[in-house]
Amino acid sequence: MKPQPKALTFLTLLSALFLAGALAMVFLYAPLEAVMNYVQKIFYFHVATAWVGMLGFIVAAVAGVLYLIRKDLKWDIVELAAVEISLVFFLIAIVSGSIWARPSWGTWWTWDARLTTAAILELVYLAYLLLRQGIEDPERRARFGAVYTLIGGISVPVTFLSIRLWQTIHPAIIGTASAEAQGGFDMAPAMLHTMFFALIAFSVIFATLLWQRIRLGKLAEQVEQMKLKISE
Amino acid sequence: MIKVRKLVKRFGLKTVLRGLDFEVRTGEFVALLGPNGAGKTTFLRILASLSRPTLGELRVAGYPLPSQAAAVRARLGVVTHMPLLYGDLTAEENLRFYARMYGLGQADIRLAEVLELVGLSARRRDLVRTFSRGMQQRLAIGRAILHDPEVMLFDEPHTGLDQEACDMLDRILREVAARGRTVVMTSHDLARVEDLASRFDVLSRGVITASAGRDGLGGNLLDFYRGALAG
Amino acid sequence: MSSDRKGPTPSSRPPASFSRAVFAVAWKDLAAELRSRELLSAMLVFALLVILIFNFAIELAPSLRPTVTPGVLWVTFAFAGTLGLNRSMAIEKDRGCLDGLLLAPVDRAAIYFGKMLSNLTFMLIVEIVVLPVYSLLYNTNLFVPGLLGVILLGSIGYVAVGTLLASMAVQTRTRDVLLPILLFPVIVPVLLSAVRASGGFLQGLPMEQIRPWINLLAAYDVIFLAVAYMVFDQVVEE
Amino acid sequence: MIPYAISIKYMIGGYAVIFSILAIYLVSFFVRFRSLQRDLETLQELESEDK
Repeated sequence: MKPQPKALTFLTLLSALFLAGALAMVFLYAPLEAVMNYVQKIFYFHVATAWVGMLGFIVAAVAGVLYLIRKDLKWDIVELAAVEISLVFFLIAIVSGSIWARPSWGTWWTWDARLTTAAILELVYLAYLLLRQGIEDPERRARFGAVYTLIGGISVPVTFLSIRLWQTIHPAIIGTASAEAQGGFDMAPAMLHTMFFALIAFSVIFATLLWQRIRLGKLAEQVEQMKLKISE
Repeated sequence: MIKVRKLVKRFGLKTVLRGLDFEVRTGEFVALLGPNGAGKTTFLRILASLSRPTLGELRVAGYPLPSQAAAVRARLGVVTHMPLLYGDLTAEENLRFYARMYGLGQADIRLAEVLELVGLSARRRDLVRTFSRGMQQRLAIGRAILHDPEVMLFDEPHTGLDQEACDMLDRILREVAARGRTVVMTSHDLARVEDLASRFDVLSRGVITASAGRDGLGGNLLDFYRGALAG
Repeated sequence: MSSDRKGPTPSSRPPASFSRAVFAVAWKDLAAELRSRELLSAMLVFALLVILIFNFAIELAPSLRPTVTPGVLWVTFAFAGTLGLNRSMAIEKDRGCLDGLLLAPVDRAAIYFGKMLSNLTFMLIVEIVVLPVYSLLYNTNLFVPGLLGVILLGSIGYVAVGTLLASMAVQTRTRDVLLPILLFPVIVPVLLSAVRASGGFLQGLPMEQIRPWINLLAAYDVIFLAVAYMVFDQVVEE
Repeated sequence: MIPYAISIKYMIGGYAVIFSILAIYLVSFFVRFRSLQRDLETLQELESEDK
């Protein structure tokens, strides 16, 4: 394995700095929200991790399509990396959102469109990993994986739309967890700054993780190659 | 009829065929020999357009693969060790289905002919799943010659057949060859192919290591084969 | 063999047309099923069992029926559907028949549409049997034209994605368990809108409230038929 | 308004969960990286012995 490129080392350090900076802004700069006070601080990381999950989702779908067109296994590595990161960060977003929701609206879970869609996406990605596990041939694994991310990439937004539609037609079912409760609070300028900083910080973190995860994928490929070479 | 240049096939990181060259003229009957895992089945699947080559040029029946796969498929008959038949359909229904897939119009006469040729006329209304292995294989050959293909590929057709079925298969193979069709057959049963084929090629470690006509064997097939594997 | 001509066959023979191949594939599935009935009987018995279990699991009290019925019906269809899809692709894999299909000089998409058509037929047959049985058991009139339309649209979407995913699932090591896991998370929009639209018709809601769901179902059907059309050869080819 | 005591509790809980999941992921990442690197080294040794 080639040594870590300088740019990546720099990016990794930058991510750590940005993470520390985001934390500092959340706790030292952003003001306390009037009604929810402390627990509202979860909001910044909640939104930022969900954002990383979204980025991963998009990168995975694009990499899947590129693989189907180009048939180059490097896109498969990118796709798997993006799926894994998306899976982890959506999990963080879901759990942190849940913890925030509990004291704010008195419930761990609401069938809100974003939350539900994120949960379904987690299931899509778990199914994706199971699918890959069941296939030996790396080329077929990549092809099926790409087809499935493509299907997921289309169906998940449609799922979001359909849940949205469900709520607008049947507002009674949602009850208290209506739009007002979905993070609907007045944001002071300082809160906005903090949120945007967290978004930027986590975008950098996403780039770093993706790069690192792609290197891990390449390393795994290299090991496979060595194993084949020796067994021959 | 078949022309293969520098064919490479990789499954992921594993290279099965490494720059294979292969050529078959019209009417030749080539026996493709080689140890297990040499890539015979993979090679045949590529010729059959079931598998895409990683690199290399190939033409089958005058058309390039994989760009004009449909044209090649229309001129190709394939028999593998799987019968490719539906157990819950009768012999006749199986053939009729494939006749439709090959775009054969009024196929009744042709179906009767083919069933006669493979000796299954009497059982044409029986379900394929009640057939013995040998009968299934005969029907599989019937399926493959249905559209009178110019090129025929056989992948270990003798595997799992009893003596009688083997003889029947050999008779059909000879008839196909006698009609000037081009045949490529893989096998590791040297004794069987020795008096069937007109040419013998040895595939080993992903390339053709030796090729000889019936006259060029210099002694018997077994010695030729061993020599090819050793060299 | 019929003629004694040698050398290349004249190319005058027309290639099998797309629609003919589609119907040939669907026909042989239906003919085989008509004889063995193993797929349909399994689907039907399973569907009836699901309904029976629902009866005990959630009290299908008369007052609840209008709201619960569509959900029960669609869950039943979805479960029975995976059974059928799995079996239908396993038949192709059993004797290497999939290779036989792929060797035919037809567009791979024709094979997909043929399989999809036969799967859809099986699904519709199950639904046609389940509906009157459910009506009878729970004294609910299910023969609303709108509902039948929704069932058709929903089944098309379900089978469109299901056929594609089933042809992937049979080629994996874990083929028997994988299909529902792959299928259900991506089929959520179909189930959600089919349940809502069915409920709308059963409760006699005004058309404005149902139409968005119908539109969504139709859009899903069109999108996924198109996607499957484009990627099916990637799923069956090596 | 949510009482401060409760609010702080949930906030700490929330951030604890965020950072634990992140930490678990990073640790799993390093473990995988290390084990692959070790595999690679072993394989390279094996190969050089062969020659």
